[in-house]
Amino acid sequence: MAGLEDLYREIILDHYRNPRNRGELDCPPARRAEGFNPLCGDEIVIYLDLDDDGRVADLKISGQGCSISQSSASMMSQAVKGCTVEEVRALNTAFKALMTIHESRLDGNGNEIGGETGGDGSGTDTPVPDPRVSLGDLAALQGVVKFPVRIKCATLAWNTLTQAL
Amino acid sequence: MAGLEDLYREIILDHYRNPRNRGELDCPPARRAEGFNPLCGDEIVIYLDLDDDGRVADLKISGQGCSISQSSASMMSQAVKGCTVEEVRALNTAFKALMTIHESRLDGNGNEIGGETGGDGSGTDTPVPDPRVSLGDLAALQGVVKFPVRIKCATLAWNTLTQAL
Amino acid sequence: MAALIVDDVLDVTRVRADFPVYDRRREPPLVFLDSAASSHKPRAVLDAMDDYYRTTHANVHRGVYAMAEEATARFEAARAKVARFIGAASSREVLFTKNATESLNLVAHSWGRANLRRGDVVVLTEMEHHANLVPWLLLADQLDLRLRYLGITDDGLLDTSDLETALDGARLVGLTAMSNVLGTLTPVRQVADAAHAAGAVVVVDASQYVPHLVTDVAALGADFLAFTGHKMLGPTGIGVLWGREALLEAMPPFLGGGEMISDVRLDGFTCNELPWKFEAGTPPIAEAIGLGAAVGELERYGMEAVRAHEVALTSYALRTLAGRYGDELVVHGPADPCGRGGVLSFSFRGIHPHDISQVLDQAGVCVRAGHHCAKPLMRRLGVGATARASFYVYNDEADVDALADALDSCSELFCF
Amino acid sequence: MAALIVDDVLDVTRVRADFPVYDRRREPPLVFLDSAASSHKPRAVLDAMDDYYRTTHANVHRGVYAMAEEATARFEAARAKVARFIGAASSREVLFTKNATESLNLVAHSWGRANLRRGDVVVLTEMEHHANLVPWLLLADQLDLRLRYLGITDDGLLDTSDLETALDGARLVGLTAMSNVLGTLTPVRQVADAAHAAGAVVVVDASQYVPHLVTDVAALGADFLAFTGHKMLGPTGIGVLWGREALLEAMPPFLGGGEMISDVRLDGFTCNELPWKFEAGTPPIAEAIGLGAAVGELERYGMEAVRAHEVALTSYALRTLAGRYGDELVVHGPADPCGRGGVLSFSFRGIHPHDISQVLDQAGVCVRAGHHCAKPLMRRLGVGATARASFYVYNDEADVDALADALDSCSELFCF
Ligand SMILES: Cc1ncc(COP(=O)(O)O)c(C=O)c1O
Ligand SMILES: Cc1ncc(COP(=O)(O)O)c(C=O)c1O
Repeated sequence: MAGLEDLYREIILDHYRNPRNRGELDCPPARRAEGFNPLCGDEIVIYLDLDDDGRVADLKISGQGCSISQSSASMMSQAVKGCTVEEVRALNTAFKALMTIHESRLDGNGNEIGGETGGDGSGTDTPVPDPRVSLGDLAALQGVVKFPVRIKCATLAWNTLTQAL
Repeated sequence: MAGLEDLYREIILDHYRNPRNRGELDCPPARRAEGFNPLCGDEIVIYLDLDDDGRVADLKISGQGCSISQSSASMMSQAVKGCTVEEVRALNTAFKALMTIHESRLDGNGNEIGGETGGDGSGTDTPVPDPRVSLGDLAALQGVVKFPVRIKCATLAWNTLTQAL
Repeated sequence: MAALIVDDVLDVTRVRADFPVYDRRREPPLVFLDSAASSHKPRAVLDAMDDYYRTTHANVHRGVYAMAEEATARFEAARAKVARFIGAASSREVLFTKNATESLNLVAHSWGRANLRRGDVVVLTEMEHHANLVPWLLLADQLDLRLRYLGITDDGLLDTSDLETALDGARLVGLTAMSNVLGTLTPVRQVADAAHAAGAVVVVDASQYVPHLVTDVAALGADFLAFTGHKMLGPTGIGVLWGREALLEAMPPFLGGGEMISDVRLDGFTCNELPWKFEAGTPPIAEAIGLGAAVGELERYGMEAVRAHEVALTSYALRTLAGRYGDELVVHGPADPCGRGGVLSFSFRGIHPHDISQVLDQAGVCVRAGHHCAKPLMRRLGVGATARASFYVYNDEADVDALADALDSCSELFCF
Repeated sequence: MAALIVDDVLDVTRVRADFPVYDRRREPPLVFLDSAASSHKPRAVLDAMDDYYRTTHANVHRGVYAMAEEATARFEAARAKVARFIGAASSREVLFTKNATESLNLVAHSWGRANLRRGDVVVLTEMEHHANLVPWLLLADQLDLRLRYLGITDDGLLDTSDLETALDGARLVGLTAMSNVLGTLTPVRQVADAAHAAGAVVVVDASQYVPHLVTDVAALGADFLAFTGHKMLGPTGIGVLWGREALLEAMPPFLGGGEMISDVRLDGFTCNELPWKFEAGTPPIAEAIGLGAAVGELERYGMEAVRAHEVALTSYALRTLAGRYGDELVVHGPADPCGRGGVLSFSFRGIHPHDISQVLDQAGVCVRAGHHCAKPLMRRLGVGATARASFYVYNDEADVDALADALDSCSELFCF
């Protein structure tokens, strides 16, 4: 069994304790999107302000959730500020790739099961990430793939942001 | 396993080979009722003529089915001719009682299962038969209870007759 | 048999020996506290299904040959057992479905569409599971019905302070017999009587009730009662809908297909008799047989003993958690162990339930975290989610202690 | 693996060793010829379910703890296996239901109600199983649809002589890929292309097809494909509906409850993503895992070998019965073993199928007797019922010989 230290890295707990960019923005001009994790009831609301060049001028997050969904949202908010929409999409792709289980596993009977499981459990085919994209702090979330149920927590903010774009 | 000789008594095969009272009656004055065995597709049509005293003046049977449903219908037609409606109902009750499995049985794990199974498998509570009612030839059908699936064949004619009453 | 019960209380060590999931040595040992989501299965249930498949599987109600006849006999015997277990008037009133959710949808689709008209009032409660909410939301949308909700009191009971007004004009009342979040036992009989007085039909979601208490449909006063096999020691893939025969007789069929017909023509069909009229297609045969065996085990334990065990354990858990954590741990729902089931939903020191469950798992303690398919109730309680520990026949005080101990590690990681 | 297949044909002795039903000594020995109704289960399937229950059962998609996670992983892995087995574009297109009947009803209720209007034309065939008739009869009655039927030729093939006219104006076409009575393989691709040209959606009942032939949904050209676990070595209590993702996305939900929602309020709800949007309530977890194992066994045998075995056995059976009984035994359906499955419905010397089956049972030979849930087809064939022998991977020529021998006893008793 993977240990809790794989999941609850110090930087994750820091973002959880001190979430960045919490709050709301006036809509319009900002766009608003809501996301739910049907498993646990986590809810997230994202307010997104794009400037005239299509860059993320501001982004705020509200809602409530577990340490993983909150810290992921907080790190995401830092990462995407100032990015163009294309850059945000590239980050999203890179993050989803990080959240994808590549190993195949054995079930109790020695049969191979699973194979590749789509990042957020939705079975979406994972696009190939651009190797030039760097995830920064977000890379700390890679331990989440060892806890597949929590992947949806980690990707909730990203899926909600994608809706807002 | 019960043997075929329990099921296919000579008198049953005789009624099957030479069904009594086959045919149709004009409706009106006769009443007509249709019955289906959902298991096997057997169909029976009963034409019933009651006289002014409420006696079975005539009864004809058409349709098609297996040896058990056909012979049961044939024997029934003989038994009820000339009877009052009450007498027909008493015969029906006596016949249903004959078709009821009273033993309880053991499943593979030694648990008691089943208990009383309603005559035609419909789970209807079996009314107590009048001991004065004699079934005559129909008693030959008692071997059918050892083949529960065939009980519905044996009772099809009776259930259809009950509808016509 | 007698040895299973000591002083009216289950001997958990012996009960646990019936459950293969405890056979495997695990480090840390298994502390399974999520039976309200789904229970484990005793050997007798697994063996009944296995024996069926290995010796006598065949499609039911279709074959004349002995193996098919034996399959049919085992299947229908299971129905008879379930009917007796809940005090049904006859086996004809017991319909096999795939789960409680299908049972409730069946009522909505069949009784609902045949009897409800635009503007009709359907009354539910704020503590329903989604299974007894969404079918009515869907139907309300399609037929333009009006939904009304019975509220809950601050101590987690169903608010019956003004039932007469609340049920006035209702055509259907749906309520849970026991909340899967609060553990609350609702006054089903009282609501049913008031509903009947108002001319409404009463649908009871007994998914959490039938596994844990003596059930008598006549005494409850319900018209329909839904429950599910996997929460009562039975397999997945099977649920039950009990309904009053006269109502079921008058209802149109729900799913169409084999088994539920007596004749089919290219331009129409006629229905089979009860209960098969509502069982389209090949039924969950092995699952029904497994459920029959589960009922057999519950009868062997004795439902009075099952209930007594849960009251005792719930009471111990409430005392232990209060003693250890005081106000920092809030158990939602009634405080009296006799007015509730063995389901403890709690909030703890502001730690998210997801994180609680994750940390407890490290200690082998399995609890559920989330909205428990009762989002409206979560909103009413003012929480996004709760952690939930729930008990069944194989749990004991040591499990409660393990839970209490493990909660300490949550504080270490998350309280700052 | 290789040893199972000799000269592209299954080694039945070795296959049979996988099936516990043959373990028990029986007198007379078991000659099981009713797999079209339901197949027996190999050890691998029973073991997969048993192991799941004994080690890792928990409700899926709900728990954070490791056991629940493992349960979810096994359940979803089964879905992925099924998706690969039928050539689905993704697991999102594979919905678990309780049987093929529910799958077809799901299409009728969800796609049907959302897309069909009064007067719309639905085209079916005269050889449909009730599962692909009654849902449409029910819907036609409720929505006032017009039903039209593709006929069958005298040699038991689907009559496609004037498809264009037959499908003109159709909004939905439903057809079986293989008749459970005649064994007929229908030209699914041809009908689907014509249906699409007419603007109709195509629903294929593949209950008898998927267990016996290589299935590729893309090659078949279907929009929906329904099949059932228990006929393909899997357990009871599980069926599958495959649908094109775009269609499924656009469809309203069918059953409402837990799992299929992403949010619920007292006045409405939002749906979960595919495939869970259509899986309300606790799914048939162990059954899905069993079906996954069944798919694994079929892949191990190789579907080409399964099909080759059936063609060979069917051919042997047709020859044997014709040689022995000539015109006194009429096999309904196509004469060419390559154009049909291993399902032989026959009429014999005017003896009622019920009586045939009863007498054969005495010799250990299990065949089905009745209308096989295809009453309109029975009327078209001009019979009330037929006897039906059907083959699967564990049957061999000795089974066919036993059938032919046993038929003699029928004559003795009933021919006069
Ligand atoms: C062609 C066909 N369609 C549908 C079905 C229905 O399958 P199920 O009863 O598992 O729903 C069957 C089998 O009974 C069948 O043979
Ligand atoms: C109160 C209640 N009702 C209904 C259900 C639904 O049961 P199932 O998922 O087996 O349909 C559950 C459990 O999930 C429940 O706790």
